[in-house]
Amino acid sequence: MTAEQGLFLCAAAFTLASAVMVVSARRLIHAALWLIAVLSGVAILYALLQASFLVVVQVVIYIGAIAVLFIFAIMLTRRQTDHDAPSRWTRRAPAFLISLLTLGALSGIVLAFPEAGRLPPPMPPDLDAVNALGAALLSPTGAAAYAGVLFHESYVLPFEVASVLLLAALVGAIYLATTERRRRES
Amino acid sequence: MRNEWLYIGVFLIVAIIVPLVPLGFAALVAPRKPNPTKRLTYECGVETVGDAWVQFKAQYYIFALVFLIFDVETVFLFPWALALNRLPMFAVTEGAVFLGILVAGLVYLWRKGLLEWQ
Amino acid sequence: MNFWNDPLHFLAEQLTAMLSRWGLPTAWITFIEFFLGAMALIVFAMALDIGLVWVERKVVARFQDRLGPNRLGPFGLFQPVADIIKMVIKEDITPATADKFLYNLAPVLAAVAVIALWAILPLASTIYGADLNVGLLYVIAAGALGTLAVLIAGWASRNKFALLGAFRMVASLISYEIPMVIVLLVPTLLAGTMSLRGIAEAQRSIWFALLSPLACLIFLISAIAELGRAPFDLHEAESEIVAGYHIEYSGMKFGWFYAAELLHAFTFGGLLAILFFGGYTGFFGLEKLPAFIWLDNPFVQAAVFLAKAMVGYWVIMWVKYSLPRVRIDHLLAFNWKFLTPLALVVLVSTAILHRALMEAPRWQYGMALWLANLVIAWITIEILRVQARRQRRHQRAASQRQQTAQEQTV
Amino acid sequence: MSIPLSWYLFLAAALFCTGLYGALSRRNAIAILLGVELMLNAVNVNLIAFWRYLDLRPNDPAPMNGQAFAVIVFAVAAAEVAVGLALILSVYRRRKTVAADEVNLLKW
Repeated sequence: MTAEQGLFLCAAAFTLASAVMVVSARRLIHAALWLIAVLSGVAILYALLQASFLVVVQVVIYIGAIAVLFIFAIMLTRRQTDHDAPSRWTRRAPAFLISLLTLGALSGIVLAFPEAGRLPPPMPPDLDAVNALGAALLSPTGAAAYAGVLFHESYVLPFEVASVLLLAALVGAIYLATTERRRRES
Repeated sequence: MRNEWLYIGVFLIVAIIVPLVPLGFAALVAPRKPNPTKRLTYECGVETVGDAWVQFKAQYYIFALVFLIFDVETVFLFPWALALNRLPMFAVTEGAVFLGILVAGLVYLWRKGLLEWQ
Repeated sequence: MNFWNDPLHFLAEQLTAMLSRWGLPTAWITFIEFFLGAMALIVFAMALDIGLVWVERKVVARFQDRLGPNRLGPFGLFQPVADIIKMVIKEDITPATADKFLYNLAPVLAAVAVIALWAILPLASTIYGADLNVGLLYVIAAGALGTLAVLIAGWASRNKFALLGAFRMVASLISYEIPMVIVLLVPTLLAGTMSLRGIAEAQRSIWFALLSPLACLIFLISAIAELGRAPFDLHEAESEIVAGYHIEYSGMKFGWFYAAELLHAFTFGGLLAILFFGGYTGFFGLEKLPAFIWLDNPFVQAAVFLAKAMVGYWVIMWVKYSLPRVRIDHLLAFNWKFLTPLALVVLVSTAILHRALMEAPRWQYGMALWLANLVIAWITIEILRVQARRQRRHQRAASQRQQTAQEQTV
Repeated sequence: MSIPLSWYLFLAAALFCTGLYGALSRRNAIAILLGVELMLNAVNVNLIAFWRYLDLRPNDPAPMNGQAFAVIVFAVAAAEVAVGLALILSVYRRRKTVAADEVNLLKW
């Protein structure tokens, strides 16, 4: 076993163990903090996959913003959510069965996938991934050059639509989160 | 790129160990005589009323919400800022449109009076 | 390659040669070198931190017309040592109702969030931990960890003051992160890279503070808010919530919050120097002349960087000890209604000018950016003046109405 | 350079199923959303693994499909959390509960 495999196994074990804690912790705030552990585990996996941009974005957006929002929401609904009463086994058993079946199905797909045993190709030596990502997100005709090569992919439309989506989410969420009295006042 | 993240990983491990050293040392040498009064919640000598985990203003949540959306949008702009040198002038317009949509959200909040602390 | 030109790589090579003579596998050698490199940087940062305790206490004393520590050693230089001994031998009181693990985790996390920044801080062109190509976002990510530490400390203490202080702190942290991220895009644009070393190198000819003074100012303001220092230190408003999120912490655990705050302030002084004042460079091409080639020596560069960082730190202290605390509604309004829109305008104008004048002569490019900033600043001040005048008129009219109403009732 | 692609895929599958279990078994609506977050993260791990293993080809220096997808997933996740939590808060304000099976506003 190489050092890299050891690192991967440690990160994977940490991530999965934290994930189990997320779904089983009784106190919701602990579940949210375990979620942060999962998110940092996933960030380590991104680092192993050499996706630098995704590592920092994972920490900035997921841990810095989404997890904080979760903690705020949990504290706002405190009277109810301090302890999540364990659900009945009639609910947990089918859930467990369904996820087990899903796991089986997904594993089957992975095993049947011909490229599954593939090892990673070497990174292009002069790849500036963030720069290339910017070009992919913004090159309008798919013809903008990165390192003098034509792009096949262009994500201009998703990029702009994402901002519209976020605007819609902002307006919708604000509308839902404020009380009617507050809205009438303004 | 790999080595840099490896270095940062090692660095973070050391960074966790370093604060633990004086804490561990303090645990060894510091006196430890707890009593129930000493371990009460500190509220300037006044006895605590009710649970300390109080329900707080919903307004904090609104700001966290706005922050989340703005954070995602501004982080998206980093690849844009980097790739700008290679891309045609049109890319600047795209970024400006992206920012314009962001500003629309800000204007909405402002008009609705949600940026006002109450 | 010799020690004076590239100390870190020189030492690393020597070490590699030595360890491979002993027959260690390469993976182990890499790990040992990384470990020692990290250790050296962190020990340096910690030693600096201890020095900062003295600087902070001495400077605040002078600002308040006092002498400050002057008993222990020359100029009170050994005062921090006494401080540390006091912190370590103090009884550590954990509230009975606290969430033990999280309560102990928070101070460590606060320290890690600050120390982590030193992993990518370039002290000189050859002295740095890692030259990360996403360095700026890494800085913001470390800030996210700090936010988390505050939230955990406030929650785990199980104290109303602590929770309230934590929420105030988090609200100001996350609010001011927005203009900060927007303004960090400006050096990214100008330098064409996110690596801190690349940004410092890009300023060999001209500092970004001259190309975009507004961005520099916005960064400074939001940095002070990120540090949670006065005038943005609502989370520890003594008259309202006693000591904020670390009210329940005593002994060395409190010590780490304090140490982290000082080091954080200094580190942000360093970031300000790197992003807008050239970092370790700073002789505007003088170092290229044969007579002054020694100015490019890494040790000179490190000294230049630390001096600049100290100036930045001093400015942050100056602001802290001169301005009164702002109210929370002012704090948030200032951010969302003034700083964020201004940062957006600065970003868009910089992006347009940068892209349009990329091939133009450098002096035209620089002048255009500088003038654009000047125009934006002027327009902002005009808008503010009109706004303030209108507000004053409203207030005067309101008070007059009140007066006439009172006279009528009399 | 010694980890086969399947390791990442298995890990993502396990993470996805853990999230699925959480989303199905929890009563609290916020806890359900936590489960959904796990599932979204599993998807992202897959996308980045495919980018690293299948997208990068020697003759094509900068394919970014996987990363671009992942970035868009981030935006979608942010929007989902913002609206989801706001919905929960809105329901909580009316019904004083966040238990998913007690919320039956859409019954009729």
